Amino acid sequence: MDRIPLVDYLVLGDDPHLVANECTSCGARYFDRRSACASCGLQDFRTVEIAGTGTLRSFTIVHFAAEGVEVPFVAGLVDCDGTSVRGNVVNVPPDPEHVTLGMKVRLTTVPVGTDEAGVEAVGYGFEPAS
Amino acid sequence: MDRIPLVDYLVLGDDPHLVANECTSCGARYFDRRSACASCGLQDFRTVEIAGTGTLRSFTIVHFAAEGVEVPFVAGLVDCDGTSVRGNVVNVPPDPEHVTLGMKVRLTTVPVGTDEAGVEAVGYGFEPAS
Amino acid sequence: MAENVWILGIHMTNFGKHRDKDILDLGSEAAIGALQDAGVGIKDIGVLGAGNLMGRGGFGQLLQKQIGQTGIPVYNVTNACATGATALRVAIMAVKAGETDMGLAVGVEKLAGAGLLSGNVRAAEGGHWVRDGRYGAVAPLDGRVGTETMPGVFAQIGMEYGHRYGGADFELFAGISEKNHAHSTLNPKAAYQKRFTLDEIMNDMMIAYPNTRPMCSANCDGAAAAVVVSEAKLRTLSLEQQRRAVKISASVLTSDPYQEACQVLPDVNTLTRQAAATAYEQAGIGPEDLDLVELHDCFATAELVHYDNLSLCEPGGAVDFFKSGAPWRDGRTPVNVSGGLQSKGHPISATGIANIWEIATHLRGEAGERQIADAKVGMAHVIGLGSACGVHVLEKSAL
Amino acid sequence: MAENVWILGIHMTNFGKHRDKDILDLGSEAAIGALQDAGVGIKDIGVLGAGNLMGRGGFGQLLQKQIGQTGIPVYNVTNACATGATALRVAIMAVKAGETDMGLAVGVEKLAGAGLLSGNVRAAEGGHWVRDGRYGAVAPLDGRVGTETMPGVFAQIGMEYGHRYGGADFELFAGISEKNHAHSTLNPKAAYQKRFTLDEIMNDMMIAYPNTRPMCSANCDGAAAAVVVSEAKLRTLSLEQQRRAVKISASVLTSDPYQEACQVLPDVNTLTRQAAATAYEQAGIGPEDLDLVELHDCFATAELVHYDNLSLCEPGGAVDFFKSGAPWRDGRTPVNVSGGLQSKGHPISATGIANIWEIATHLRGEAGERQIADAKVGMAHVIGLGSACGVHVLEKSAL
Ligand SMILES: [Zn+2]
Ligand SMILES: [Zn+2]
Repeated sequence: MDRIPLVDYLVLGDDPHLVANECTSCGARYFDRRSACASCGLQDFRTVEIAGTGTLRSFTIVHFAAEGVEVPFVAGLVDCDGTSVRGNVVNVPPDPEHVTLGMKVRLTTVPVGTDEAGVEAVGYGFEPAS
Repeated sequence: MDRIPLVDYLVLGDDPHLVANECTSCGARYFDRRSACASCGLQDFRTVEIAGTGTLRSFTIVHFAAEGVEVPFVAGLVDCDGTSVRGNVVNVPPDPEHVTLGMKVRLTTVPVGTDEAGVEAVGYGFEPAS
Repeated sequence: MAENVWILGIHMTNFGKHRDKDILDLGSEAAIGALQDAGVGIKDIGVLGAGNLMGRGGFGQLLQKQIGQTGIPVYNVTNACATGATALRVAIMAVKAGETDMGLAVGVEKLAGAGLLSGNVRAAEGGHWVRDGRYGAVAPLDGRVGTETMPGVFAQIGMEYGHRYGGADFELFAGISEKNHAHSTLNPKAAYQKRFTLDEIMNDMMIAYPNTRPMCSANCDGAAAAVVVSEAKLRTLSLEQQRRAVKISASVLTSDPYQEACQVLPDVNTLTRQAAATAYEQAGIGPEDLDLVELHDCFATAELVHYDNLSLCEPGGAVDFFKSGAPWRDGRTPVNVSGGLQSKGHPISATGIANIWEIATHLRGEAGERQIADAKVGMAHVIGLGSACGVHVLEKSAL
Repeated sequence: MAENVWILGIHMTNFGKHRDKDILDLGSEAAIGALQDAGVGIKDIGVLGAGNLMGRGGFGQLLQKQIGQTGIPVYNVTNACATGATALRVAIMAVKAGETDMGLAVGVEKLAGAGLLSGNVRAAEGGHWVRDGRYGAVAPLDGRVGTETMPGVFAQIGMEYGHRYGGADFELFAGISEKNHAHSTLNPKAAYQKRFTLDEIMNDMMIAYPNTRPMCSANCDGAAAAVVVSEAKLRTLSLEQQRRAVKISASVLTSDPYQEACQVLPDVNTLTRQAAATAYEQAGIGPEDLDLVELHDCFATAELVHYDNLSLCEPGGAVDFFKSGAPWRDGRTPVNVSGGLQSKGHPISATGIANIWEIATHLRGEAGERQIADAKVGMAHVIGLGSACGVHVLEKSAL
């Protein structure tokens, strides 16, 4: 079955991982396409791989969201070896007893759905790594 | 059958006419509700009747309009004895041979439609007065 | 050196539900109120800064048709929740630039019943996946890659502070909300004037942990307006006008400088710290001189970080600052004695002028039951995501 | 007396269809182009005025994320078709107010294929009539009480001039369009660079009599940006920068003062006349000193009235002025040598900076094939309904 990543910066395959556009001048990293670097203003980027493990630096447990979004879910901010990544914290009960600041997490993939052509979209999240 | 005017400033009945909110201080006239007078800033208004005949001071013949608007139609600006009124020019072929700058026109009513409760909405326009 | 600019008149409508009033009614009420408070008329005004986010555009000119069309330049501005402060800044800049000696700024919003304001509204696509936007996303990211809801974003902002410095737990955040709701009981213009216990707050409906419903800013309708004047012009006006005028000792607007994590979680800290530092320098005062502060508590979790960002406490000391009782109205640095956005309400574009109204009203000694005694200097802070931060320092007239 | 402000760098993207570029690509291209033209970097800039109407808001901050987040104040502004000029005015005011010595203004729009821009979008109500709004209307008024389409509104504005002074017939209006399309053939950045005969224009599709399709401004994509600098700062820069800098001799923004008929037909005349009169006074010049004019020909019918409003002719003399050949590029006062909005295109928020780019390019002697020889002084005019009018007078550097 064909698979497509939810976002361009998610690379699927045997070893799913995130990539970023890194400014070759100042090292700032961007998950989206940038016309120039928001940090230094230069316009040359290279692709770099982001570490797949990290520390949960912040989170919230969302109980009210836009229509079509399943709640509750845990939205988090993960420090992946110096690069901050946004993602849901998955494979853990969504409550403050099980999700704690500073916990170790690792990248994992999450199914998003399948379109009429049979292509599966795949997203990502972070799960407890301990 | 019940009738309702298309706009508050159209008074139906035996002698359909337009009314305006006139500033009691400077005489400026408004067809809509104003918090204060755009001309002098004061806040006291009285209702006045607008003359039912006038001169066509400007017009356009609209051939492209939003969905649901019947084209072509003539949109005009009528000088009713010193008060400028916006309205369609009706009961005349919509072409520049029949609609001319400076022509004399008079107010008339125009059916808008009937709702499910059987109430007929009535608008206004200006027709040649000669 | 450009000359000083003063607030000559200022007005805020009641915040809450105004079913029978549109944005023009509310904006007119605020504008006419500010003109009357200033003792001037629309023909004295040389520039209009106008803020409204949710309307159909062109608010400033629509407002002129309700209060007087005098031909003056109109600047319709937007800066998310900092829109009102931005409108005020434009009026101040026009005066400082010598383009006029008197300006009007108006902010208004109709938000009652608006529900959750969420970022991502892209509809899911039928048929087949289509990559869209600068992330090449095949589906909406809200809920799939973190959250774009405001309660959730600001929850993370508060939690991150907790991670860095410790001590910021659910109860602490709820306590901040308890304070603001308690303050609101003295503010007749607040949308909600109800005191809540800590238990009530913690057991209310959870929106985005740790923010429960009473810990979120209240969507409501409202408007606020201010008349600003050059110091030279002010000195030609009546003694009463000079006595009630409030000096704008600092007026600062910033955006967020690049920071490592700002692409994944809005950084409301750096731009606020920079705005505050610049404001203290402009005003020639320090945080210890502030008699009261209105800061942008769009969520209880936000108020905590701004104690630190505005230097009301030592770096990292916001939790201790709150626990000491300092930001209560009888504390060392009263914060949000109006009740804050959580109880006073948050009609977006009005907020950045309404907080200045609150400070000005205390400096004039006209705050009634909730007056902070002998208030001489105050600070008003507002932040809109994107981001924009406005900080104003106001001083009681010594003219 | 506030100091003079200059344009240090300015850039305009090609106007037309940019299928693979979003507003950030276009805005970045314009902004980076203006910075490069100015010989400075984003870190030299102290204020950002940002204009975009059709996007989702917060354009200025989104742009910063593409060209550099430096913490500077951002003003997102709107003023209908005068949005670009308003962004520029904010940057100029910040410099005049002494808040910074260099500012950036950017305007961008994606409009290609947008179709007719009409005012009234209220859906007809099913069931029963409901009175709505300040007219208590039970149904949309567009088409029932006149027209709210732009081609129709501006057709009436031109026809009213004809009623007042005579001589303005269909052929005359079409002739204005013939001129602008002829001019466009020399402008490689114009969305359309095709010459039309008078017959072709008059026999094209009628939109709103007397405006046929080629007589209407072209919806398209595009961006423009300008770097402004204080005169004091400019004098510290290189001789090359000083030589290419363009002096802003006048910068004026007005709104429409009350006039009897303005509630039923937007009055684009009075505010333009006031803006022009103020601009001539600020610049210390008269219309006879203008080497070229870019004016807001959103429709052929609009260009006629602005000959008069900008005092390019005697009062009431616009028809004779046009018939004399004066506004052709080889005439006495060349008007819209860029091709104007009818051929260059009209990406709304970009327009009020793009017209200044056109003038500046001639004053610098860099306009290539369409250069107006020895141009020393020019005027750029823009108007947005509601209304807002921006007029700038620019002068070749004498530094
Ligand atoms: Zn960089
Ligand atoms: Zn009046």
